[in-house]
Amino acid sequence: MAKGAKTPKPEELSKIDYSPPKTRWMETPVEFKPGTFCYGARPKYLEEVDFPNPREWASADEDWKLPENWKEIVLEGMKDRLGKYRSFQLFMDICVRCGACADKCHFYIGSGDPKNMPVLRAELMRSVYRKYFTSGGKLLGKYAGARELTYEVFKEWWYYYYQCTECRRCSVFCPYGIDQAEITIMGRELFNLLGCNTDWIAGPVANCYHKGNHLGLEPHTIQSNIEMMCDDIEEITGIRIEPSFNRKGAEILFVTPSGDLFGLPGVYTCMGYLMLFHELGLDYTWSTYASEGGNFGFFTSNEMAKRLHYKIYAEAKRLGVKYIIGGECGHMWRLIHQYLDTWHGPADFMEVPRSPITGTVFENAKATKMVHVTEFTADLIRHGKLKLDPSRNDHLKITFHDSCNTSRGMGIFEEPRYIIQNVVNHFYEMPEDTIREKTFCCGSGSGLNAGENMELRMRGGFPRANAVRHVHEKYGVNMLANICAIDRAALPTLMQYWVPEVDVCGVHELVGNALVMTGETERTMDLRLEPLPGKEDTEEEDE
Amino acid sequence: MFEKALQGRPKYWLWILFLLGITGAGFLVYLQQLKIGLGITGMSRDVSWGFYISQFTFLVGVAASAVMLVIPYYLHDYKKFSKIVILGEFLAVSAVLMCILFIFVDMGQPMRIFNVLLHPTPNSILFWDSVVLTGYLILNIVIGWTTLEADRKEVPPPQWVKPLIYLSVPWAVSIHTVTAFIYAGLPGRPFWMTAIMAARFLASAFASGPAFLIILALLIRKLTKFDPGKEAIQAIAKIVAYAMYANFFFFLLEVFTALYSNIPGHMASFQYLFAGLDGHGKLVPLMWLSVILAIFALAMLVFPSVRANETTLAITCVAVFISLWIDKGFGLVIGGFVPNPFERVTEYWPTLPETVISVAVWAFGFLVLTMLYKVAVSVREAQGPGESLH
Amino acid sequence: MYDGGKIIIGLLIFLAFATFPFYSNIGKSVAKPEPSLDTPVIKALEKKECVESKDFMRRNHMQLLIEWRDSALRDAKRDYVNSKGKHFRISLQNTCMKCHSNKKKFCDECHGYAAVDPYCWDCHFVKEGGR
Amino acid sequence: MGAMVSLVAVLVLILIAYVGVKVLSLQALFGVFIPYLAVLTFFVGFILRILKWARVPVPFHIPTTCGQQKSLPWIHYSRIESPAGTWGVVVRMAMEVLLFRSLFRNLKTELHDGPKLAYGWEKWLWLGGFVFHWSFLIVLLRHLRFFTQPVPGFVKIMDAVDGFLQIGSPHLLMTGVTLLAAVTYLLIRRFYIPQVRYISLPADYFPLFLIFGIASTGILMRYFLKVDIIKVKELTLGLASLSPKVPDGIGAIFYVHIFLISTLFAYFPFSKLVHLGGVFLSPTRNLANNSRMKRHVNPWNYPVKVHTYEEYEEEFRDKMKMAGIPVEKDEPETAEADSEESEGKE
Amino acid sequence: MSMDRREFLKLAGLTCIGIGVGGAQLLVRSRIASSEYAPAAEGLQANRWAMVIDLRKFRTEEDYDKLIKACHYIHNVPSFPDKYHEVKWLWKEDFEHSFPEQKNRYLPEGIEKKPVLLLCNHCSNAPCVRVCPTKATFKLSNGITAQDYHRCIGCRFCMAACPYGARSFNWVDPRPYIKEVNPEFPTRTPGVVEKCNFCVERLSEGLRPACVEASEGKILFGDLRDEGSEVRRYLAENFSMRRKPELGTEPAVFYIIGGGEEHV
Repeated sequence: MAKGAKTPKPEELSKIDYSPPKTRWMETPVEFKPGTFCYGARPKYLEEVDFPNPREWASADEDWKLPENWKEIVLEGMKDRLGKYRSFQLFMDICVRCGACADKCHFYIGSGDPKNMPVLRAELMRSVYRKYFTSGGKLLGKYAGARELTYEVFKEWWYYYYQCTECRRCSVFCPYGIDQAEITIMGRELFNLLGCNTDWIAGPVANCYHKGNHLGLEPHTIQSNIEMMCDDIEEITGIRIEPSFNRKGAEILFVTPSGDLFGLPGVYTCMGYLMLFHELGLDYTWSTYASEGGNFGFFTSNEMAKRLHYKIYAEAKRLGVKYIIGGECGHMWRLIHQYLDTWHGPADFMEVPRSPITGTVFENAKATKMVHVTEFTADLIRHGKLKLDPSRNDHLKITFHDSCNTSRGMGIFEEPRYIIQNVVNHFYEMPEDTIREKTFCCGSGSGLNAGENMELRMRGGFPRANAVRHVHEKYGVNMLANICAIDRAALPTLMQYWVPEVDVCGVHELVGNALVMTGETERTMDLRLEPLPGKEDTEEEDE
Repeated sequence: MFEKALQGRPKYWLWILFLLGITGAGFLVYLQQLKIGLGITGMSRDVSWGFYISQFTFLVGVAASAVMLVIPYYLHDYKKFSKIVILGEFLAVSAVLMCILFIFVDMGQPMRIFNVLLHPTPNSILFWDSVVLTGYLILNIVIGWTTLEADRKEVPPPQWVKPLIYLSVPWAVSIHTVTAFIYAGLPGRPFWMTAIMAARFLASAFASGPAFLIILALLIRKLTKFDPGKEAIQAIAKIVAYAMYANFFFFLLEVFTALYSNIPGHMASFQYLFAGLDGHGKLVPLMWLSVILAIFALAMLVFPSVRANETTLAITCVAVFISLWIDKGFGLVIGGFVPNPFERVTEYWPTLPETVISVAVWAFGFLVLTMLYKVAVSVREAQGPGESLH
Repeated sequence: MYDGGKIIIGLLIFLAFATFPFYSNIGKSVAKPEPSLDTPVIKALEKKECVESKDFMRRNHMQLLIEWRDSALRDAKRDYVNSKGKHFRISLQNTCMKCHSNKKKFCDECHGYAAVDPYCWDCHFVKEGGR
Repeated sequence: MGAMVSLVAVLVLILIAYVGVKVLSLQALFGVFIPYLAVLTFFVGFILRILKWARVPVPFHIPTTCGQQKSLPWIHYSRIESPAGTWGVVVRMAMEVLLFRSLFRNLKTELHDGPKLAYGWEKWLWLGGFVFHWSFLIVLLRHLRFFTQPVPGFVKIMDAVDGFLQIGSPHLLMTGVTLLAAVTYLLIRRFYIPQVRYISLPADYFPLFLIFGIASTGILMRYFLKVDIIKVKELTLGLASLSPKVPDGIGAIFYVHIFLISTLFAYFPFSKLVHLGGVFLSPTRNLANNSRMKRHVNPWNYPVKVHTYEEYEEEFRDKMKMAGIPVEKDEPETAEADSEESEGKE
Repeated sequence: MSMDRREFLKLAGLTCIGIGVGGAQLLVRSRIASSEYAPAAEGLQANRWAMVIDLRKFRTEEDYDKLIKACHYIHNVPSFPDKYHEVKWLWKEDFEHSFPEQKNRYLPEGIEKKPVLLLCNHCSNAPCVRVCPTKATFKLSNGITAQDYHRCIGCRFCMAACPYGARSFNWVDPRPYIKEVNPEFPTRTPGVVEKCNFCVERLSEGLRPACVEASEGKILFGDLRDEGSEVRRYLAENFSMRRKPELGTEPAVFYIIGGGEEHV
């Protein structure tokens, strides 16, 4: 599928020039560099979700086939949003351009393009804001840092607001907490008013809306995918797991990103969930309707995101579950944590989550009624409810990548680490300025993990990969654990490019490996059906 | 990197709060001194410098001792010191800070402190002392911080620190030499007017500072996951041994010159310190304690096996440190003022407020030391092999 | 979510602080300082003139005093020849304060008004306050 | 260009005041009218600006979490960086406003050979900002001695501590020097750091030059050019008590000083300087990280078109039944396609 | 842009230099009025002031105390009950301790315990001037070792350096300890060092030092460089001593000891 430009070799790509161009940024026109942007959305996807202006277009085209009154629509849209989001209005007004955010952005670090400094990326829009919404800008023009909204400017927005993964790292360092993600979100909302989206985002949105998940898996496919995982689990452990689907009366609904249902290495994580829940005897069900935790709608507009996330609560209500457990996912959790209840709550048809195994009441989820699976598992381990054999992960040297959304939009740091420390023997942290709240994005978040923008992705992921390489060289780390489906989809490519020796896994894959299940046969393979260390010979003998 | 000093377990914060408490108490007493004057101390017209200045003198030595790690590591490429040279540099930083504070609290008109710079007076040794001390402080902060930072980033330190490091070697010698010159150049104070004053200062500095460093290194190993290294500690112990012998030798030279020459003015201070003069002998027990501790330490240091055992080494280092602290932090300064130019004896003993302020300055020094060491140790811990979480 | 209440309270607190100079003064009329020249020595002068012009002294007396101090003490030059060629003996206590023997009514009047607290009097005596 | 424009603007302002007073003798204009106008503009503008922000809702609860969330009781959570309650937020905001917490986190990203990225120590911006703002505040409060009579004790104490060092006469006030030094640093970094130079607008240079002008005219006036401070206070106190009078013979430097300050006041509400108020309202900082514990309401929440389960089952019922997945409507006949779009709740 | 920048930097640099120079001037001393400073016309002038104390003429306690009283009154020298806080400009000390290096035995009767009048020696090579880090103690062109209380930082280096114990420090506020105030002369603030100033303020008024005046001829005062001066003539005629001459400080206070005359 990746028919974009040829991606330069790591050695070339890592020669990054940070000196700004000679021309001032307002006079530096945007250049659509192949390999750094995504294809425009196909009309069928837009039609499916009633988005405006569906048409055939390409982002490299001169003419984007915008409606006549595109400028009015954009400005009207801006005005509307300035009145709806204090963050947007405030962040347009109070930036002092101190530059603290500049070298915090992974795209700036990886590309050296000054318009990827969060401050300047925001100025792209602020300059227009000043021109049309402030008296100073109207009066003084460019002396007040204001400029007209032109076709060029609009394209520039599009180009750079799809070079931001909404990771919020800049916001951590900003003295006023200005969050470029908020501005990028607004920018993308404006594009969608004109039908300008990327194909890679619009497709999953349409799928998710219609079929329940980004990948467009239909109910029977979901079921058969999980059955196949159960087959593998049986091969590994000798235990047959029979999960239920759309079962009414279950205590718990389990929602995870569809990436875990299909594709590697997501399915291994999914196998981990299956084994864990089976071992616990958890009264839970999967849903084929609410079969997506993630939400690409968030990368188009707030409204679309809300439309997609509707299914989770609706399904929980229909099935009559007491509460919901959510799988390992990044933006899914940003939305559940910070948006879901506001969109679709109150969820008073459910009960405050309480672990049936340990009795722990998850007070922190008492309103939203959704528990993160690592919270759930960490609690189990803490209470000694799991029999674990970390030596089964001894062939792995693990480091943990904090996903941007769960880090800076939720604050989940200790739970996954606690689990990892209990299920593996070799765990090494990456340098401290690249983890936790200062973690670096995989470079492909917010719908950027397409194939045609590979160079951009490798650039954006450079800081993360560089930190992984550091621990790889220092400690021999060979596995990068994370709790995000986008990470599991995007990081293998990134690792392949920068640190080929390192593989990627979800935390619950490690749990699945270490979990000693009742009645299991002696394990000779890990969840990837690869022989466990020291078991290579026995495996051959068995055959 | 500095954030490291602001993160720690409750015990760390308890210690920090403890030091802050003492510093705060001392500050309050200092405000009293500022209001009333230095009259709240035990100093007098005759003994016009007391505990403050003697602490300053002693601590200059501790500060200068960093060079004993810098020379082997940077000039002789002695790799064993690679991890702890920072401990020496940061010790120097906090020691110099204490020096500056001790001078500050000793000033009658601290609000005019900038007069030293506004009216620079090159013929005054005190002017040069302020120059070398400030310079040494800056050198050590810059060198220590930059090299540690480079270590943390695991990149080679920037080129420009190298010349600074080389500069810091003679500079360290200079701070103690200049401090010795404060005393050694005064007419009419025979006890101080000796050509080997600077040499003696350096010898005692290279014993007391490294001895203190050994104690700190052993403490760090006990309290943190950073091990400064057995071999490094042993190497420092050797330095302590040689320096202590040199120091004692120099001391004996002084005693010989004074007593054998039989010049009354030269003998008087020794008499006062070790035997009492005209019925005054407040310092005699202390001085003998210092001598006994010194002899004990010398006896211990001479045996490699005693040095090799870290328990006995620690005890010896404590003995060295206390002995030299009494010698320089008490005897040297007070002894120079007694008897006075009229050959009369006015005795000195620090008062309670004076002691509280002095302890507070020490506490502040330890506060800075703790925080700097916390930073250094955190960086070392993060580098070290092993699992990085509890 | 607006948090309007909190914002208004915050704004009021800000205004309470920021407008302090206004409401603390409004309706008050503070008499401007009138340093008194009513001393026997000045009265006896036929021409009531200080070492330099009144305007100059109002602006610059503090610096002139420093110059006087350094000249007298450090250069042993204790004679001041003013811009009109008139000679004065340099002495705060014995020249300035001879005329302005009423420190309270002269010096303090303005110093108090401008909230400055020079440390001259820590050492130098004032006749009226002398003990 | 931005720098030049701003510098010229400030120089012109200085010239206007100088000419206005020296040549045109417009003391009353520069000493009374313009300051009143400026202060009025400041207050009205600032209040309106805050109210403008206040009128816009915070629809979603979006704090940037810089520390561990509050979850399981045995996990130590970060009460300040990821506060779950009001007090945590108050402390977080206090640290942000008073200590510039976020800026203290600043790093310098460096690309070394390898390639190897390293993250260096960079506290200069924090230090510069910290010294600048605190010095400015203290300088501002010290000026209360011109606007109050009797002068409150805290102002006198501030003055005494600030002038602790006995340098010159009148005593050098340290914050004046630190303010000037800090503003100079902030200016210089805008020139020397290529990235910062690239993003800097006239609106960034102008306030810096203006404040530089204010601080240096203040220092000039206090130590070098000298004005009759008693007359100055007569004027300022007159302003404060709303009974303005303009004493004769105050030096032009004073009018330049007060004109620059008036400009700053008047410029304030229309510039980036409103970050003074904005920092308190930033939704990524002033909200508690309790979004799953407490319900937050979006005032403009509106119903959206959704794809209901019924529609979903309608489409996939056969496939579901074949796979043995339970369905709601188990009738064999395919229901008349009820294609009517159903509206979601709300 | 870069041109502008260079230009600007130049300007900024000049401004900074301007402020720096201005500041330095302020600190050093700047003349503000078109005025001149000159030595007082009526003042006594000399190239090297010196003093000869003829101890032979001091017979009673009163002979000493009168002088001390005059000096201490005129200069508002406090008298502290606490020996530790003593401030002395002019005081007496017995011969034995005044000239401790003169360990001569078998001196004429009474000499050993005979009080000697002590004060600052106003040395030519004054160690106190050498060590002072702020030039608060300095030499005037007339040889007087002067002390600027406004500049003294109270480090007391001079006290350690003075081999004559001539310097006193204000350990506490002296004012409460001044029995009788001379309103013509200032007091000192706590935290500064002080000593005899050879009555430099009186010299400028054409008066001789207070002790000289009060001594009624027992102390001579004059220009050491002037061969015809009274002091030079007196020194040429009498055997004199100076304190600790071996230190090379060149004191300007000479003592005529004499011997055998009746003592107190």
